[in-house]
Amino acid sequence: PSRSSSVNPEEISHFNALASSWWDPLGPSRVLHQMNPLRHDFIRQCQNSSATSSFAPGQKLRYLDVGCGGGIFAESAARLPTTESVTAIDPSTEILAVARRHAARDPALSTTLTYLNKTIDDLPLPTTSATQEDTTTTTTTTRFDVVSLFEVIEHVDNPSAFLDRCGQFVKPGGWLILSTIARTWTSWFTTNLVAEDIIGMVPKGTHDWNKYINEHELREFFRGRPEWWGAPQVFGVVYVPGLGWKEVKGSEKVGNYFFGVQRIQ
Amino acid sequence: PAASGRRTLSSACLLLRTTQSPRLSTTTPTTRTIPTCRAYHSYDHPPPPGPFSETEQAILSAAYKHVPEYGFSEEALALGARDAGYLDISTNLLPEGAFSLIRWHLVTQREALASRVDSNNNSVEALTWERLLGNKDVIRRWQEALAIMAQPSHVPASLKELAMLADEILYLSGDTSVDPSWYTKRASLSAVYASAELFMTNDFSEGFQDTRAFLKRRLNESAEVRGVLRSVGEWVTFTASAGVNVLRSKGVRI
Amino acid sequence: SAAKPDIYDVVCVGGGPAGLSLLTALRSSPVTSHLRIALVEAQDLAKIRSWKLPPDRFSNRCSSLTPSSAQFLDTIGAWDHLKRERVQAYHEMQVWDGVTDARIEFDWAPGTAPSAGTTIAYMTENLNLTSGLLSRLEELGGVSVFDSARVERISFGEETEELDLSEWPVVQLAGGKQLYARLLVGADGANSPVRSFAGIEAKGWDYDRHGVVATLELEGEGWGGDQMKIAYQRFLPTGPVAMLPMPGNYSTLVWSTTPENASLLKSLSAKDFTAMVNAAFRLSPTDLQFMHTQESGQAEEVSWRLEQTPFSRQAVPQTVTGVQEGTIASFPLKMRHADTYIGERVALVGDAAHTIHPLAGQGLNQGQGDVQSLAKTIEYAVSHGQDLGSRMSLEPYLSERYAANHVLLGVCDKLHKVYSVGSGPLVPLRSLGLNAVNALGPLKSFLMNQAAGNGIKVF
Amino acid sequence: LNRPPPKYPGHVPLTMLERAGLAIGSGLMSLRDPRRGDLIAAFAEATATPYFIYRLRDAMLSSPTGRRILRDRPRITSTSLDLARLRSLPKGTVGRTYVEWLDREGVSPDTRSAVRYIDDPECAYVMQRYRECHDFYHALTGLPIVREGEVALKAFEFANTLLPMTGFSVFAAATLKPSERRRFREIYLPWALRNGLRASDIINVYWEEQLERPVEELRRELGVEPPPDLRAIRKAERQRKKEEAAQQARTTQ
Amino acid sequence: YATPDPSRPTHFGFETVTEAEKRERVAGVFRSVAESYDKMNDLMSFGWHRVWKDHFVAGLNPGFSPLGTPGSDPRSPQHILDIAGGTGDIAFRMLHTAHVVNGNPDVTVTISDINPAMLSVGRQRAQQQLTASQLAATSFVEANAEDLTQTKPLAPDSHSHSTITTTATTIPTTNPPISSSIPDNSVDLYTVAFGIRNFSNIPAALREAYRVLKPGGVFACLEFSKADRYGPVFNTIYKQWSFGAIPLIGQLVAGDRDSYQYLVESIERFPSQGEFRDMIVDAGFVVGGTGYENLTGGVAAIHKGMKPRAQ
Amino acid sequence: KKLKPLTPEQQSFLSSALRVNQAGELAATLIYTGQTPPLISRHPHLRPLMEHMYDQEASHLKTFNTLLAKHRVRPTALYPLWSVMASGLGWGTAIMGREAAMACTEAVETEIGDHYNSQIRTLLSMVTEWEEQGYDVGDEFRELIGTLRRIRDEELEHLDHAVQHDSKKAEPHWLLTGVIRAGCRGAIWVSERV
Repeated sequence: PSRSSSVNPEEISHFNALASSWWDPLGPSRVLHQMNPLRHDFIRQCQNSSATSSFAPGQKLRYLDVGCGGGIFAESAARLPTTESVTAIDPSTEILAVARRHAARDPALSTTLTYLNKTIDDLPLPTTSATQEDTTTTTTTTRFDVVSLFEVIEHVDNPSAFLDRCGQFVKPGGWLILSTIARTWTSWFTTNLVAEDIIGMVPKGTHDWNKYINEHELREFFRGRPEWWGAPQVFGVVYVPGLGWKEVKGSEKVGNYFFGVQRIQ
Repeated sequence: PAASGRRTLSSACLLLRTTQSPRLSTTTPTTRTIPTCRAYHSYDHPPPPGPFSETEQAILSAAYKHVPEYGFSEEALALGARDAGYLDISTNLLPEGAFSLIRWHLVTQREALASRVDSNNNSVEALTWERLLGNKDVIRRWQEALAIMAQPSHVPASLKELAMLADEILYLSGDTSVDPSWYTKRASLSAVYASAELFMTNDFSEGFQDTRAFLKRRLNESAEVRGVLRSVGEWVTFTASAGVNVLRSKGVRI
Repeated sequence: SAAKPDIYDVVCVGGGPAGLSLLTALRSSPVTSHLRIALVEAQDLAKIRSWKLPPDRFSNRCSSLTPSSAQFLDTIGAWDHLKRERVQAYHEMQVWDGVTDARIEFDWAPGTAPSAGTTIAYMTENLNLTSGLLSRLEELGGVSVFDSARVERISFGEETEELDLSEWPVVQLAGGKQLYARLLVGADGANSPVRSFAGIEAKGWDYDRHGVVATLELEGEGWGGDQMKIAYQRFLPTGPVAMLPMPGNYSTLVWSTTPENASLLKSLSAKDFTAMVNAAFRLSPTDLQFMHTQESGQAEEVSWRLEQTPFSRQAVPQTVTGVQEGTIASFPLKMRHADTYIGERVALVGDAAHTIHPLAGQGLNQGQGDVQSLAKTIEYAVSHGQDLGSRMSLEPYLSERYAANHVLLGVCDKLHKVYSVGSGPLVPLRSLGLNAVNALGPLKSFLMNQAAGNGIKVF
Repeated sequence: LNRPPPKYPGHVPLTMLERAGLAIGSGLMSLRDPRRGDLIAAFAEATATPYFIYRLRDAMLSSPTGRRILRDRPRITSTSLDLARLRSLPKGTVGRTYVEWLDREGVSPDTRSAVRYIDDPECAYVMQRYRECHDFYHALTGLPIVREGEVALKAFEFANTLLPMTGFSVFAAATLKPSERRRFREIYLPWALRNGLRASDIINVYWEEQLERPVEELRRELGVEPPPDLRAIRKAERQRKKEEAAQQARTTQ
Repeated sequence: YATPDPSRPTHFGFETVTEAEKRERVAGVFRSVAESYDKMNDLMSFGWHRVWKDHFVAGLNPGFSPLGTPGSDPRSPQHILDIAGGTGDIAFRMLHTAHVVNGNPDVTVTISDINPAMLSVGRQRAQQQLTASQLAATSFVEANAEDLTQTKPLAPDSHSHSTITTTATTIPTTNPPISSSIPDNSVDLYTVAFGIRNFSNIPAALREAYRVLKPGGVFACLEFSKADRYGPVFNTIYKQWSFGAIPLIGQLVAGDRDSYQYLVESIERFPSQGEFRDMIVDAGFVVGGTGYENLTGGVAAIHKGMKPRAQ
Repeated sequence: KKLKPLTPEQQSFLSSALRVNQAGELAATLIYTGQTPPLISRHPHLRPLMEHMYDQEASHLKTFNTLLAKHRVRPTALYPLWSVMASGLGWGTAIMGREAAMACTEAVETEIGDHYNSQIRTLLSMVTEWEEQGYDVGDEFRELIGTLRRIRDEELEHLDHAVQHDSKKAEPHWLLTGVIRAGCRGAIWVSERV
């Protein structure tokens, strides 16, 4: 297939090996499981922060989760009572198989959650005309209230093209939410050296430090497109062993952080 | 009333088999180690021969009648040999001299225990008391016997005999524990029995009532100690496992 | 099974106070009200629903509710459904050592009372509590109730190609009905079938003591009158005897004593039983020990001994004049603690998770505390889209409750052991300790706050 | 002086300090002059209070007859016991031995002084009861009233009732003659301790009901073996001394 | 195997010889060491053999009779036969125990040996050491333990030690010479100390012992044995010592390596404690317990057997 | 039925054999008790297997306990030592991961399997010796041999379970199994004597 911007072969093979222990509560992905609830808090914080929203009050939301992996975020979003549908895409077939097998364990997900073994590039661009509210079909052409890119951007070779592509799927008033790690000494020390090499909490080779993206780079990227994107929301978090992830103001400069930006039209 | 010479004696503490297959004729020599009662007890195969051969039994049982008068001594042995139709010199047959007579007393009393117990009251206390009563004929001579038993060369044999007695009593009382309590029970019972026997040597009360009271006190005491140790052990294991559970509840992955 | 499996979000086995308050909490909180909930109870709930006793008769199974438990019941809306006229708050507690008369008074000195007023605890009949919860639950509706339904078997579901329920517990009722539980809650008492299904072991020991309970009628409404009810607890070598006030001139007795004494007490005539209860709070342990050897005639013996034994009337409960017919009963005391409260899609609350010595009256409150914490955990999971049955989402409940419960179990066990010694050096030592705590105000109020459940979180 | 009101007729409530003073004073004085019965009585009451009298009362409360005694509170006086009837009782019965012993020692049951320094009325009665039964203990053990017999009986009472006064009076043995002291140490002290400890509580004997029973049967029931007859020994010793003196006299002639 | 047959092969140390030849050579060995017999034993056992002998005799306690029990004669006469007791070590000790310690004069000891030289040394010692009454109760007999029917009293002393004359001059000895054969069931106690390993036909000797002993009589034997009781290490050390040093010392002190070499080898060839006990039981004796008592870890051993009463 | 009396050597062999077996089964039960909690919390699907294996080991222990009590054989004096070491071994290997735990089971079961085989061989040799001498064999002996065979087969079945759950994949497989097997052999040697 054409060398697409968002897929890196080594990354896929690495995640395939990780597949079996994705849902082991005490396994290597425990850290991600513990971060998941904070994502919902961040989404809610973003939605409350702006007056306009892409959905009428009482109307349910439509989610697009890019790079959903085992479906940790996708499943939790699908279970929320305020969710209408969740579309989760991931290039790795094996991980998607794990996600599907795990989703089959919860009958509540069968109606709202659909997995697609596609990359963002394969997804047909939604037509530029006004949003169509038709029901979801396998090849969705509509836009989404929330497009989430959790821990994805740092595995993509060409982030700006990737962001532009993803941005087109956001419904005006909807939000593009992503979480990644800042490229700093401390993040190198914590995520690469300690987490991967010493404690082995995170399997080796998960992160490539050079692909980390700093918060200000993202800020400039979106400031460069004022006609599309409003002011971003940022939310720094730090992992405290024993207590899980805790929000720490200003820690977006140092380590993990959430970054949310609203599409204004 | 020691076991009469007539009944062939075997060291096996068999409850079920009273009559023995014909004793080994003296022709088939077997190395006669003093078998420990605690070795494997077969209910089909007869056990190896006991510690005393027939002639020894004859001399010792005859000599036992003279113990009240002469004590556990060479005199008693020589008189026993004479009564059994042997010569004074024949007492040399007995490897340990006077100690053989003591061992004879211990072995016969231990084995007679099985027949003397009545099924409805086979508590440890009743059995121990029954065994103590077995001493009453020779009790005034027993301090001599204790002196002989205390000689370094005889101490191991006496302790082994005491241990076998404790094992016999606990077996007859239906105790089937096969964990560390196997050792603590036998150790405490041996200590209680030995102290009761010593107490009995200068107990002149009628029917040895004081010894019986002494025995009851000691047994209650050791039961109490065992109870305390058990509950302390129970508490320690509970606290240890609870500690692990608390750590697990706080997310420590053990 | 061919038919589409009957799937519930929460299936609660056991309709005791813990089970009912959990379901009520889930139904009353907006976040979790949309969940599909089922209750399985062996007995017929109609009995509890229609429970009604005249004002002069009280059930003998009562418990003390701490202010924080009462607060929790209020937040879930059940507090008003109780028959409040049968709930008796008490404001002072007298605890003293039967051997040395060392004494401690628990009361909120003016100015130190927490916001919840000067109440130390509320005495309620268990049936009053469960019927109140049930009526609140039925008011909320939305719970499929399966009462007088015996749980035949609990097993795992099967895996079909589109739905894998192999890790979901399935409760099979006697009638063949199968309930698939996303989260199976075990609130089914000390030897809980849910706990054994989850393969969780409960460790602990029996106390070789029996708790004798009875409803008593006193000569008056208590020294402090109706406004200032007082509870009394006296530590005897055979175990603590407690008199807890009920409305009017009634009160309930909880007497932990040796099994032999318990059977003797139950065999006594009403007159002798009342005499023994009065003696338990007034006479010396030697007298009590002797009277436990008598078949009958305790009343006459007590009246003589009362003249000889000096005691201050105000420091002991008022004289018991009668005992309510048929309320003398006893139950064995034991201490158990499960290895863990959670498993894959399983959670234990109340007596299924832990059984405690009743000397501090904390059995029910621990259960309510568990329920409060589990409800909070489920709410968090639902609001964050987590599968409320998965082990990950239940872990906060375990880590919040396990250590706290274990400490309380340990404290009550140690108190029982320290006070079961009748003589020796331990007796003066513990009395010194009791008097010291009584004298140190701040320490005492810290303990009272902890007991009331609204103290600072130490564990 | 704000003393609390007396709890029973003749009760003199004491503060802790006064009680200590009374105890020490009466103890020393009675050692100096053992005939002062009232001092010994005061010493007994002063030292009994903190623990010992309560222990004795609890011992009585633990036995059915003990409780009956506490309830009936019988008193032993020459009027309450019909001494004449006792004299008519067959030989060897408790009553007869008691009255014979009274005549032989020339003592009357009324010489006992009342209890005044013990606060708890029931404990006061227990001390009173012990005091009045003291003569019965003499009859039970057959020990004479001479000082050596008294000390031996006190040792026996100490082993049985644990009252400090009885223990303290064992030190009075120091005032005995050397031969008496040796005899006490070798025969009577071991006898007293062994029998005192092993016997059941003698305070719980309802003497008024035991009068007709043979002494031997009561002794066996309580577990008390009578000691060697001290009076006979002393008489024999005196006899021997007299003969020695006589014989010595003859040789010097 | 019962009757002594001169031509049957037996062993002499590590060589195999006929029985007659063995008897001849054994006599030769003892003739040469007769004088320094005690010295030899001291060397062989560090002087410990004296302790063994005392223990052996004390164990037997000859002449002991229970105090005048009513109805039985106070004294019980005992006849003791000491085989291969040439120099009289054991006999003198037994006489002392019986006559002095147990105060029982009716105990007579017959010392028998195959080797007249040893016997004459023994007799000289007896005349020096024993009291008159003890000497009276002693008799010296030359006999072959394997055939006690032909015994002859020891020839009178001829004052020259070097050559043993066979002149039959008899000095009237105080007690009458034992008749030429030891009758059946006549002996109370049959002892043999450090002799039996030199017999050419041990089973025969045992049968003889069984014959002459009274029912209830005791066969007692003190002999070097297998020192294996304290484990293999002690055994090897002991073996090194006996094979290496003793013949050398024998050479230096007694100037006779071969005899000592033989003595050491004979110990090695002698059956172990268990085997010897079985031989005793085969001979008809009854043994008590394990039948033997180890001394000093098995360097020497005491075997005892009793002739049972006719069943 | 003519039965030959047991020689002291046979008696001591039988009592030490039963003693060793009881100690071995005790260790096996405690290893599984130590392994189960850490293993189950990570791999819940293993619970039925662990319970099955534990129940079988528990029944073996019960069989040997009754045999010991019936034949009046002394239990091993190092009972507490073996309990502590077995629980520690079980828990330690479980913490090291599923494969390590299975490797531990594999090592222990192979060692116990060989041990039972050698015991059965000795018993059979005794039986054949008796039959050669024309004696009969007590039926308690035949039962004992039958029980040992049944237990050995169940142990080997555990071995297969362990291998199925990729015990071979434990990282230093040779080191882990080597150490554990040596430990087992040492323990067997010691508890035969003490």
